Amino acid sequence: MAKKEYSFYPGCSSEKMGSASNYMTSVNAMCDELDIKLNEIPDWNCCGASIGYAGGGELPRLALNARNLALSEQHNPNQDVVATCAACWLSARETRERLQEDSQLMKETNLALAEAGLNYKAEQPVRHMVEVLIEDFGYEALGEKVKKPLEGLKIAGYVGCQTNRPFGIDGESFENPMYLDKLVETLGAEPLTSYEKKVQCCGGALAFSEPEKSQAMIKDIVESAYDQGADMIVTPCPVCQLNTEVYQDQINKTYGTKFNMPVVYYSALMTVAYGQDAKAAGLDGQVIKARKLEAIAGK
Amino acid sequence: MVEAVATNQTILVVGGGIAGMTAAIEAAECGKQVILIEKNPAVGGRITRLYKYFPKLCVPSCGLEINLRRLKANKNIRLITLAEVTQVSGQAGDYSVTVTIKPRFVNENCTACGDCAKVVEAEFDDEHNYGMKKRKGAYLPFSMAYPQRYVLDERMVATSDGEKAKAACQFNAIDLDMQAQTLELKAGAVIWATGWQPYDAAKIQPYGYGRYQNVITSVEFERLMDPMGPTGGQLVRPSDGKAAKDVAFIQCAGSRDQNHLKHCSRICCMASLKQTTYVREQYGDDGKSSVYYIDIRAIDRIDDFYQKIQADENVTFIKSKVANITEDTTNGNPVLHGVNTEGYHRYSNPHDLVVLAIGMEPSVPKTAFPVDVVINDNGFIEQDERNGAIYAAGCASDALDVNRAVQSATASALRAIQVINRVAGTEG
Amino acid sequence: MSEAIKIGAYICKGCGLGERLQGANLAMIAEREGKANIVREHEFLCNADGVAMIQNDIDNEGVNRIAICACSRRAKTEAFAFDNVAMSRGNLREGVIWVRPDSDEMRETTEEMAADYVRMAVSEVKYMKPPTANQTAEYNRHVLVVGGGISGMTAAIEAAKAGYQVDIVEKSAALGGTAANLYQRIPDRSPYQRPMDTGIDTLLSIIDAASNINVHLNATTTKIDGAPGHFAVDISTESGTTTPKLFGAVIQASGFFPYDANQLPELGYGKSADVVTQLELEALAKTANGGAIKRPSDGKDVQSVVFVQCAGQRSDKAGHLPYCSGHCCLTSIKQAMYFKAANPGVDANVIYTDLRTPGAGGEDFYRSGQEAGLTFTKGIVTAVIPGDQATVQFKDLILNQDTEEKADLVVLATGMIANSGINIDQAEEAKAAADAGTTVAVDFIGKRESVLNLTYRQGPDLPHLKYGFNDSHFICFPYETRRTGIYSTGPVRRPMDIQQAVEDATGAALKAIQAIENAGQGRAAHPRSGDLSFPSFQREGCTQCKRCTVECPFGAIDEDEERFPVFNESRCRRCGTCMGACPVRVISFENYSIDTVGQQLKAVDMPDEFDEKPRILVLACENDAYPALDMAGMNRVEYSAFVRIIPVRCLGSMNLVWITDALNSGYDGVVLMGCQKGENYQCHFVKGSEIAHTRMSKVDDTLESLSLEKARIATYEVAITDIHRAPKLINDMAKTIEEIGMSPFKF
Amino acid sequence: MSTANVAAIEAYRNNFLKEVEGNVEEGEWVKMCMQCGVCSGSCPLGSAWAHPPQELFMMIRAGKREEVLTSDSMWMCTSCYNCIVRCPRGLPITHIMHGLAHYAERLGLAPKNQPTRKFSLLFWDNLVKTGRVNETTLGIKLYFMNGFVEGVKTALKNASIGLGLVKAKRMNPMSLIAHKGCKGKADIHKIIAKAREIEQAKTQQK
Repeated sequence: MAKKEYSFYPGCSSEKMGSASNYMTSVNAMCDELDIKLNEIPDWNCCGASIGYAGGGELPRLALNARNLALSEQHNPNQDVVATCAACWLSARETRERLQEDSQLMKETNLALAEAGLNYKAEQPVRHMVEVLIEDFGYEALGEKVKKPLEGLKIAGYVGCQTNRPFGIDGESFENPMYLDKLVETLGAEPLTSYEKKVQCCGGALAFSEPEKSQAMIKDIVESAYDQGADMIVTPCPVCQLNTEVYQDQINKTYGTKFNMPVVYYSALMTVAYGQDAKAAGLDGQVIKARKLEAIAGK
Repeated sequence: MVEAVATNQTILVVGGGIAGMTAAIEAAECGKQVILIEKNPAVGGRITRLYKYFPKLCVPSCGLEINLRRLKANKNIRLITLAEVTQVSGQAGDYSVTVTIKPRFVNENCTACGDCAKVVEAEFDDEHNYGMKKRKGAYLPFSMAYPQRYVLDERMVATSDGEKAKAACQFNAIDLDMQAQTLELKAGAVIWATGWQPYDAAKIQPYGYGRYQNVITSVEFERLMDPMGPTGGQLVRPSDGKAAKDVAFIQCAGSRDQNHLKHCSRICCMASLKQTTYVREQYGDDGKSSVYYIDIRAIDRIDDFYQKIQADENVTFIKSKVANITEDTTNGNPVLHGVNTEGYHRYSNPHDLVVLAIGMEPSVPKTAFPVDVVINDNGFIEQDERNGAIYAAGCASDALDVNRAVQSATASALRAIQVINRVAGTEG
Repeated sequence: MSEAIKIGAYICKGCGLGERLQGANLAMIAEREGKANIVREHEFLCNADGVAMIQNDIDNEGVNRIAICACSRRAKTEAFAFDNVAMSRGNLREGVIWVRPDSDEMRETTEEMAADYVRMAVSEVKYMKPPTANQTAEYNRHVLVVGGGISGMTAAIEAAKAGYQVDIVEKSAALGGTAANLYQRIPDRSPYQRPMDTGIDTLLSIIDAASNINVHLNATTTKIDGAPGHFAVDISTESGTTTPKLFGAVIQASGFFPYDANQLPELGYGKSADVVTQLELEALAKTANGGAIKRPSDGKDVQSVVFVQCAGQRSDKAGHLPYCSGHCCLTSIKQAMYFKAANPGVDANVIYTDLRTPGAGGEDFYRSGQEAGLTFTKGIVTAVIPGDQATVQFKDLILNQDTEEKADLVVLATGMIANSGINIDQAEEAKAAADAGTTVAVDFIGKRESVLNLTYRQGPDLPHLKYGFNDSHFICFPYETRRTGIYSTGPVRRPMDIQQAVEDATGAALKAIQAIENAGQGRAAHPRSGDLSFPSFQREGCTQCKRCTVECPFGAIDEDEERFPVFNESRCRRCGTCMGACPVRVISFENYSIDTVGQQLKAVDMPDEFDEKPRILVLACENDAYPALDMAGMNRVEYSAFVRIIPVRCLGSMNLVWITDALNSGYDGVVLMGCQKGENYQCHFVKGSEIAHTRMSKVDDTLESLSLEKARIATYEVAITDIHRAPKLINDMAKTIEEIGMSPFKF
Repeated sequence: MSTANVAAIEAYRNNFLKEVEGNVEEGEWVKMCMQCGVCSGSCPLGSAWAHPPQELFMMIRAGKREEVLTSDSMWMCTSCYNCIVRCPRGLPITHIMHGLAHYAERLGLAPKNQPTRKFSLLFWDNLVKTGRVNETTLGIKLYFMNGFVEGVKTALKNASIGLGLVKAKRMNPMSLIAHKGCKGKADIHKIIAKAREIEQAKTQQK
């Protein structure tokens, strides 16, 4: 199969020493296995995320994203833009669609970009890495590469919000998307399909500003995974991963629970299933170690 | 072999529901020649699956009996069942129509004695009951089915059951070799009365239809009340057969929603108000109903029915589009979550059963019309000169209640007659 | 017709009849007891061969009375459809073998049951004549339309398009009605974006151009006499001239008149010139003609307007209308758009409790209104305080607070009141109210002077259904009328907007045309469509008791100067209520009479007292109870073998003589099954069931005189869905008889 | 009162709806709400909202300017997009909430101590600085956003988290200085400045 190339938008958290640097590690390993070439958008900038709104108005935020997309058109022409971070994907894709439908906004945005000698034409679609896997490869093809089936692992697929709404992945339902479960199954593990918190919000950025409120929701997310007998949670989103993983201690303190539930990225699962070691899968980046997964990787 | 005589002075009525039957009968009782096409094995359409009509709370089969008598007695009407119009060409006063007819595998010898049904074993989902129960592979669709003739399910024909049925019939009424057939007809005018279908409730994801057993649609709820229906007329819920004494009605399930049907289906409010009386009918003061609504559309003089229901202290009204439904796994109760916007009250209300007041969708998809007519973006046929002598009747023209559907059918009958009389005038 | 009666009786052996019953025996009964001239058994009577056999007897043996002893009269109707003969059906399948268990011990009673149904079928047909239409020599095919508004004009145009001659009688000096006073109308086609032209001018020019439409302005109908096919109408003008004219059918499109907003002082009407009704706003909009709408008080451009929905409507307050007028929500949206069209800067707020914009067009138009910048507030307006700007005080139901809003102009969405003439069912109260001068809105009498001026003994106008609207009582039959050949349409029938009125009027035009065609051929109208029989009455013997004229639900019977009944056939719906009412039994139909039923119940073989085989007579309404019993059979629901069921056109046609005959000839019980009566009656002949119940309440004396127990007679309301209940009622009577014992009247 | 606020009040003769339509991201959608409340019921932090979205929309129509703009309700939005996908009228509710919050901030009416407001501002400033977010500085700023004492508390409370991340090499004190951000940060500043300017101009002329 020919090498697939994409214009890549990693996003801030994926930077070296960033909170999702381990995500990046596994994504790179996964892409090697799948023969995917990611051409990073040179000098990309932050998407503003959803939380940037108080400081940045509509146009500044659109312009920020447009800069990335314009750079992509310039340096990686005719390549779909691919993001691994939910917020990055959402902001970038929303920007493209908003500007496509509103010529006035497009004009204004390009006026701003002109300051840096850039211009955006909204040529290439903006896609999430998971879309690339499902649409450009498909479960079957992804399954063929499995060397170490993740046998015996019970995994709760936590989709979260922004990889699901408003765009959805692969036309899946907003209330009960199945793609993570399908992926888990493809890798030889057992998907916990009746895990009912799979699209429950984790609080996103409000985990920082409204810890109590957010942690109440995170508690439900983790608890329900335990109820289903999960060994670990898998997610496609850095914010989801961070929130559901790192606050478990505090939640234990507040609620007297004994949570110690690993939360891993789909890319980590794939890297291990494809036969690479724990490090390549970024498992050293787990705050709560995914022992059972490491064990399989160690085999 | 089905045969039919038709000329440019014939009115073709497509669809044998209440609108189509009415249009056909009214035109025929004016002395016109009518061919009535129905795609199901029997006429009657949606109303045959209703327990009662609002606001009178009378039974639909009562009027159906009269219409059937009018139909049987009228030699001007030629009824063709299991038939669909696949093509219409020509113009006002001179149409050529292609009709395809599915085999019934039972001929006019049938006396509806039921011997075939006794012997066959194969069972299939009963369409008349929206698949809530099974029926035999040889069946009479429902007690008042007309033509009063059995049908063999084509999935069964080639099986040993088919042979059994054939053997059981003393009258050689069963013809397993019956073939599909196409018919070319002339017509001076066409009345399009293909009606509506319930919107696919599974598409309204937050309500969990298909995921939660105790979330059903308003049309299914009607079947629960039928003594011949899936529960023998008992208002019980699907999951455990428990009495449904606390029922929630969710309005605009699919209607007034750009994610689904952007139009208002008009009938749903009155239908739910009516259905609250079913709960009372079965459980008296123990029966409770909650209606979650955006606007209660009990239009014109029948608003007094709404006032009557409002006066019932066992019926509560919540101004709210329910956000989502979850299931209490301990008892199977659906739990409704949302906000009552009259003064901002957040709720999470458990109920025994949830009834989705499901929206009306035109039966024929916009893209599938075998005839060139002006269709609005809700999928309904608009009155327009460009339609020539093709006139919509009933719910093919808009979301209508039975009363208005019959009005519209009567009107379209006259429009058709105008053309026929014009043709007769010229042809003499 | 003096032609000799020749009866053919046909015994079917199909569908298990042959196995369960002794065909030969039944044939013998038909021949010996029924005196049938030709009796034939057949293995499969409804097949081509069986039907050919019968047709052959008709063609070559001169058979003109046919007794089909096979399945129910509701089954195999296509097969058993013979012209120019009278036919009866002995229901041996649904009525006997399907409701009885197939066991040896039951065999005897089951066969007795079948034997009786054969006797009954033969004796019934013996007394039937094939009905021959009494075609009125010449009949009139013109249509009269009373009222020249949108509904009337539409009805006229549509009827004319079908080739009929039409006259419009309009009270005022011009056609157009209310619609002519509108600036624009609610859109009736997609994209339902903005108000559209009323289209009145188009209608006017069509009527001008139409050679077959005749318009009488400043005119009313001062007399309507006669019946469908020959209505004799006086059209009188203000100037005093009266033109008599013949018509075949009448359409009443007398429209509505607006609710008197002076009854809403709390909403500032009458106190401030800047509080207007929707209709008054149309006038302002017409003057503005697309420009800025000026407010009445000082002619200043309106900068802000508030619409108050349901003003004096949907309320049980005295003087308010209890109903919703249906169009007002859409109308307010339309009117608010007038303001926005002239100046988008105008603030327009619609205060409503339930926004009612049904259907595809309705919801689209609501959305268009929001896009145009109208605001909508769910709230209840409590008061409007006049001032330089009017202050609208209301409870905001969403924000849950009492608040107020100032506006240059306030528009009240007041309701429609049917212009339906005199409420004949309350004529007395009406008169009283008139004398007392009570306002129209309080009682729903409508204008006190008659609209139609019918000469019918039942009164001068169409009966009202509710709140003064003369709508049909039936969901399935919106054009059903209690005055055959007279159809009401538009807002007089039911509150409605223009789009609905147009649809409604077109339908009414069809019904008028249909009535004409029926009258021409002496055919009955719905529900006994096509029935050619009609009541014949022997003058000698009539005691002028007037029961028939009073009880006829359709006002078909007038009285002549000698107070004898005068039957207007084309008004008649063939229910037989008159026949049931007649104490001296001088009214009958060719195919339905005192004898066709009376002889059946007498034909039943009555076992003697000690056989312990009671007989129960059931008279069942053919529209609901009989089909219910039929379907009981189809679903194999069992009931007593002692019952003998006779279908009747309507329980109202039940003549008490049948009851006394039954009791005298030894029946042990009688069960009458009619339709639901009362406010939500299901009787297709309106009062039949009601009347029967009252008649039966009076048989107690008869029972006493015969010293019989009251329990032997039961009268029920039965629905067509009572597939389990109807058999139970029969079995209950059987049980009762077990308890009280057999009738002593067996001979 | 901020001059911007005064100007706005002046410009819209108390028609708050028009003001919102003219100045708030996606504000022209507010009028399309039919008060069904599905958004309010769908919000994961619903119970934390003094005024849920549909009520805010009604308040806007009712001209409750002060109450709306000073409310902390819209700051409760977690950007989960539940409301957007369920709204029967297709209102982009998430964006309208962000837009209202931003507008309130611009007019200086936003509640000063609203934590999400503070974090949102920190986040923006942080990303604008170098074009990319420096999570470490952001974290530290975050702890101290409620003043030094509070900050130390929070810092201690969250120490374990920080430590955990550092152990996992997903956070590094070094990046306080190491983090470089974008080369083209100057460009980015120009772009943002221009975008601001255009936006301001647009809303003034409305």
